[in-house]
Amino acid sequence: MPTETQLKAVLGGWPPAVLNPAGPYSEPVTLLAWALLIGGTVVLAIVLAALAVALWGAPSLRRRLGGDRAIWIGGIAFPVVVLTALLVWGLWLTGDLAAKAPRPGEMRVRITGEMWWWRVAYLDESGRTVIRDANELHVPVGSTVLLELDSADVIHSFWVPRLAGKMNMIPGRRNLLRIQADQPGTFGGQCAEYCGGPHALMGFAVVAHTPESFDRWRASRLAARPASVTSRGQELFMASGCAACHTIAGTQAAGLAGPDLTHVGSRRTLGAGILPNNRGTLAGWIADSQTIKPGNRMPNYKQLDARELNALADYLAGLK
Amino acid sequence: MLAAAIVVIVELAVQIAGIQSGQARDEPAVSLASQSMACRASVRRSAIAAAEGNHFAACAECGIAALRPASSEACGQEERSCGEKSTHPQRNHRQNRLFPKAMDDHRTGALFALMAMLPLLSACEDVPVAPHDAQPEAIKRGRLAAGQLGCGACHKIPGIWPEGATGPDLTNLAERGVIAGSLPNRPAELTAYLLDPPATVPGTAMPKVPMTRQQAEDIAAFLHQPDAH
Amino acid sequence: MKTWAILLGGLLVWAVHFFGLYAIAEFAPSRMLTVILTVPCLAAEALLLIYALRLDRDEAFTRWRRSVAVGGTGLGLVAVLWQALPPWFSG
Amino acid sequence: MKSETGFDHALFDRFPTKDERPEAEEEELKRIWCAPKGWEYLTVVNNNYVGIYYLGTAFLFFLLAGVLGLLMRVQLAAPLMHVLPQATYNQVFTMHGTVMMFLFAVPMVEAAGVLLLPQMLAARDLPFPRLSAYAFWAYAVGGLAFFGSLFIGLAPDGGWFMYPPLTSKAFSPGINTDFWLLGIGFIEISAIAGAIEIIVGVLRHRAPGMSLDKMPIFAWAMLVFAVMIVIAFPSVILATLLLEIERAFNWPFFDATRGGDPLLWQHLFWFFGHPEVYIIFLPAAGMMSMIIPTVARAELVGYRLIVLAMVATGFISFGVWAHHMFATGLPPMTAGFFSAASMAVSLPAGIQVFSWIATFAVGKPRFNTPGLFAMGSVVIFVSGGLTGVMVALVPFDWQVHDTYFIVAHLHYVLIGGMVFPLFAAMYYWIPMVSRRPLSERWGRWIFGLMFAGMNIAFMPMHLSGLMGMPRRVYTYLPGSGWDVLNLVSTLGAFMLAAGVLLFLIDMARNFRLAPDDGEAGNVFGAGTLEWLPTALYSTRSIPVVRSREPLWDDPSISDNVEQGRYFLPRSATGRRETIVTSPLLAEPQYLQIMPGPSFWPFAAALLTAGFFLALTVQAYLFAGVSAVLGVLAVIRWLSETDIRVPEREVDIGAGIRVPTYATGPQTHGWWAMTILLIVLGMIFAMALFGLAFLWSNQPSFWTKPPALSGAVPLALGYVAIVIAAGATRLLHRRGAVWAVVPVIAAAALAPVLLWLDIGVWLKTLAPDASGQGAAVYALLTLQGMIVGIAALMALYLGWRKMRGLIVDGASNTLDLVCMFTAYVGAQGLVATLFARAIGA
Repeated sequence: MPTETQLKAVLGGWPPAVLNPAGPYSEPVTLLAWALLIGGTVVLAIVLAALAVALWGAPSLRRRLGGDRAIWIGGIAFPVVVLTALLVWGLWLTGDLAAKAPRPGEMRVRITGEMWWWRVAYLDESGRTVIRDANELHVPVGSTVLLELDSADVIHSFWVPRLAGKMNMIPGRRNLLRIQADQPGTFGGQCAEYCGGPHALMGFAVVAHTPESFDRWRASRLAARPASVTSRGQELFMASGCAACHTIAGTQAAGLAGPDLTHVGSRRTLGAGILPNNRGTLAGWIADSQTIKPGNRMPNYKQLDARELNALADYLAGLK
Repeated sequence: MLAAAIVVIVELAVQIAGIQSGQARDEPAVSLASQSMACRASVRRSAIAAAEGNHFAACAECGIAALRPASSEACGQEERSCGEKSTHPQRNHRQNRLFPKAMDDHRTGALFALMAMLPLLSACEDVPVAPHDAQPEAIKRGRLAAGQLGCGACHKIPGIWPEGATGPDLTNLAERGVIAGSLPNRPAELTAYLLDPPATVPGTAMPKVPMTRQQAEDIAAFLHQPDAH
Repeated sequence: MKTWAILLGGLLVWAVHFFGLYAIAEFAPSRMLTVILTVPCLAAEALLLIYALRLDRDEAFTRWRRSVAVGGTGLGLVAVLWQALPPWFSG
Repeated sequence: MKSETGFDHALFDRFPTKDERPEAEEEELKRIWCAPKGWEYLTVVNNNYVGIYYLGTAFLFFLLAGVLGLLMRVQLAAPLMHVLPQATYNQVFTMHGTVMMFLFAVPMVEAAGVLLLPQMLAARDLPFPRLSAYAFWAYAVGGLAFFGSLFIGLAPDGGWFMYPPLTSKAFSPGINTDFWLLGIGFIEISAIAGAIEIIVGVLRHRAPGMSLDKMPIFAWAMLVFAVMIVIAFPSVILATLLLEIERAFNWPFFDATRGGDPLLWQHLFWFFGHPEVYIIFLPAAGMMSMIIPTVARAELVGYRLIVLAMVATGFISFGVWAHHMFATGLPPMTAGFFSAASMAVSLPAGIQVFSWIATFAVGKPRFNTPGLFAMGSVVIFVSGGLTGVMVALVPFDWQVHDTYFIVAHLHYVLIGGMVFPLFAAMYYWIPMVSRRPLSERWGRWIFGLMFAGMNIAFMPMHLSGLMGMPRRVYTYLPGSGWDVLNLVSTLGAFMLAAGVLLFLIDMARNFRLAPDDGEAGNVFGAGTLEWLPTALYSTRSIPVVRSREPLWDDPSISDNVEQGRYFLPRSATGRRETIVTSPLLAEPQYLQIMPGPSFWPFAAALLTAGFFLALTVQAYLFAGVSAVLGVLAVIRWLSETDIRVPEREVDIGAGIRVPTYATGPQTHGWWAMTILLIVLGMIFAMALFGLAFLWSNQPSFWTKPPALSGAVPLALGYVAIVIAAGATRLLHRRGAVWAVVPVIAAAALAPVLLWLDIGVWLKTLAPDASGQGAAVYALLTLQGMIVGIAALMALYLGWRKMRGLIVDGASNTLDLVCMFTAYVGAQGLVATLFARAIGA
């Protein structure tokens, strides 16, 4: 069950995510950010002091400030020195952080931006999909994960600030982003590139497990689902057309337009990071997702009567 | 009898609200893919519905449907709007306006009618609302729990996102005589109902949302807070 | 024309260098090409700077012309140097 | 001093003259430059009116876009507000950005240029008054129609940057996006027209003796501004054209599934979009550099460095566009170049800031309202500049890109760099056009509210950005920790708005337009020429400029100007006229006869607006009719230009005689045509870049183009066009009666060659087949457009020849038609060869 802290982790909070790194691909940037913020404040203070002197200072001070020399020092020499240092730092860090080809044995995940959710596919060494999921990413603590980012429709941007900077997801391209979490926990993210409609409601979460716990999670996802006992909810799922868009492994449902629901019951959130996930919210989402997330691509299913809705929510919540 | 009448009224209100919000919504943003899916869904359902004489369900492709069969007049209205929609399947008229009306007229009207009737009904039923002597902390905890559990997915509860329209509006719940159509509006009943709605009121649309007794009591306190909203 | 060339020379060299680099990066990324482009541009900036420093300053207009030219080539020199840095940090 | 044109500088010593000028001269000037009455307000072309119209309209858009900003702030004041529904919010933020950038900022500074430049340079008017009027009306009508789309829910909703594929037909099927393309179309036209006007005006209409080093710094700023428009706007002109073609005809420029590339749009858009920021900032910085010396009562310190800074900004700002694209997966090396250039561009800004501080330091600063706004601007702009340096660093940008940190940064830069200087400028220059200055007492309150409000509104956004709040979100969830920050921002925004509201009231109380006479005058004691006493004809006589602050250095200059003791104390030809001077040292060259008020620019603007609007709502018949009538209106207005007067030479004062008609490279018309051809050349170059870019990024979609050898006949044909155009001019100057024939024949040959070229391509590739096809046909489309214009010009030339208006060895009309036709040949040649060479 999501807790207060978990929801916050998904959606931001204090301390500022950018200044609260949780891995080696965000930590150096945080250091840079602090240097910039403090340095910037100091420079601003110097300029304000110079302005104050120019306006109210003693005549001798003002004379010193009032000439080409002050401009050469303050406007040219000083910035050139500072900016050269910053530029070198920035370039070095850029080269360091930019993800290149996958490393041997590295975990690879393809994340596809969709209007307005995230398709997640865990890949094996050869690039084949082994686990399908949506809107959250499970990673083991302490190892790097290479994300292959692409888009199915418009431009989105993948951003989990505590783990790494953002990277756009552009149709026709595959951008790489490397992340690593150094502590277990849930790290929130959100689409950062305006992608129309409910762009504001396109959240994401990275769940970092200890290696053992991650292995358990992975095994549970890979394990064959026991031959499913046909339930009223499953019947409804098939009969109502849900299967046209959604896949549930082990059933006839194999739609590809919407998120894979094979393990929907175990996901942290619903509607791409915007609602806690339980039977109640599932029912609400099915019946009237358009009020919750206006413009999303799932139509409302108000034709289901109370018992049907309950059964369907029960069934989905049970897909752990 | 009266309980049944209230159920009908509540559901009618919900339906009208749903219809209105469904129409005002930005339907074209729903993609081709999901439209075709919706069509597929409705083909089957409408076949079933036709067999059962359920006119509302036959209109399902509008994405607006009913929970129960209702008067044929209402259905006719539905069908008209269905027809209009289906002739412009890809219509892209954004209906948003710079200054949208705060609420659609029908919806307001229905809610108003509902509000107006409830005190009356409760007087008939003679079920006094128990004063909820809840602690402010419990109310605070309840607000938090309601948010965490996502009650807003179905209900309009001021301050709890996203003010869904599937379930009844819970604004000023304390002033109502009955809840869930048949239960007296008292803390204990409300708590019990929250913990397991289908077991308490068979046939309710509200699923059993996993929560602790403490959470249920807190939420009940939150929903009953006097000058809540 | 000559006056404009004097006034803008340093910055024109910067522009040639920048768009040259961009073309190299876009169409044929190579550290070698970057060097081949950068060295003559730096030399041109340096020569222009020396030329500008030796310009007349006998009257208001020529004094002004000289100082704009000196500043422009100086700035161009710094900017060209900066632009030559990235290939050494990102392979 | 060494002369530039052979003019003897010793002649300047004749001024001021000692003679008394007759009263009647001034009466005649008044008659010639008379004020409009009634309907004539629609036909005015004088910069005193057009400038004010322009300013007023641009300010109206500032208010409208500001209201949109407030609406957004209300929606975001708390999480999950229901003030604006999602789709409306998306339209509102798109319009806020678009209107502020395109309909307020650029026109506003252009308007300031139109109003102030002639006065500062002591010219009677700008070189092409009718073009100014046309540009204004097209902008005003088009802009208002564009804004109106908001009220019918058809406003664009793809963000002011309009990235495809979100804005392509597949994801934005409505006409909302087309409205954006329409609105931008207008501002493109008016910006280019204004830029031509300003470049020629600044370089050729300066008062005699105002050499480049004595030019007011604002004129320098406007010069760089206008040149930047000429280089930058073609990119967005092409981008909008391509997107509209993709939407209308399904040519996949930006569709990655068919060999287009969404990033092509981003390159084209930001190649315009970032220089745009400096396009907005430079004129405002120029205003600051005019206001601060007056406020400080001291000469501007570091004039030379500021000129350098502005020119350098103009250059380097073209090397920073991709810093908006750091998160698109640019190779680290490319990102590095842009990071370096982004650092470099902050140097000139630093130079200017320290120059201003130094000027305050040497002078005795006054804390009047313009002074306060200038000081506030320094503080805000420096803050924004510092965060700008931060985001120039790629790794930091990866974190804060597209968050509220950037929203804070850009508002600090634009409000500090443009809005505050603009308010300073309004307080400063309003006495120049109004009978009463604005209230100083109110001004302090307004400044206080705006300064505090601005900081309260935007400072917290730095933090909310660092806390993870992305841009362009219509709402956010509670518990994200952004609530308080957003509430504070909203309060600040209303404070800022309250300041603007007070300003409006103050304007209503005190602003009394007096373009004719009786302005409040030089209330701040400034030293530049715009503070000379003026009437509708500008100054009575045009002074000889001997220093940068003539009013400070020569206290008697105002009197002497008013008494007509300088150049052109009367109308030499009985028409509107001004002196054209040489570009470097401002030596008098010839007298330009100017066209007067006319209904036709107004009509042409209305018809242009009608054309674009009709296209947007797909009323093609109406669009066609508007287009034809619009072209006729333009030709009608042109037919009254290229004026010759009986006097070949006239006395412009103190016995100095100049010609009244000139031809060739020294004329203002030649300069304007050259600039126009640069604009067309830039559009074309951007299209070439597009083709090469798609080839390099989507090689798998490439089809082998037709053989280069097959293009030899076409190439020869295009060379022939260039030669024929050149020959026409030579023949004409030698006095050949039928000299117009070769150029008309060349204009007729151009469509034939294009037709043949299209025929070859149609056998290879369809325009909607791939990105390559789209880009190749885009080149051919561009060629088709200028071929059409060349044909119209040839017809016009023939018509003038028949009317006997092309006589003897000199005709500007003929020169310009030849230039344009030669360009058509050259562009055709390059298009033919380049399209076949890429990927061959």
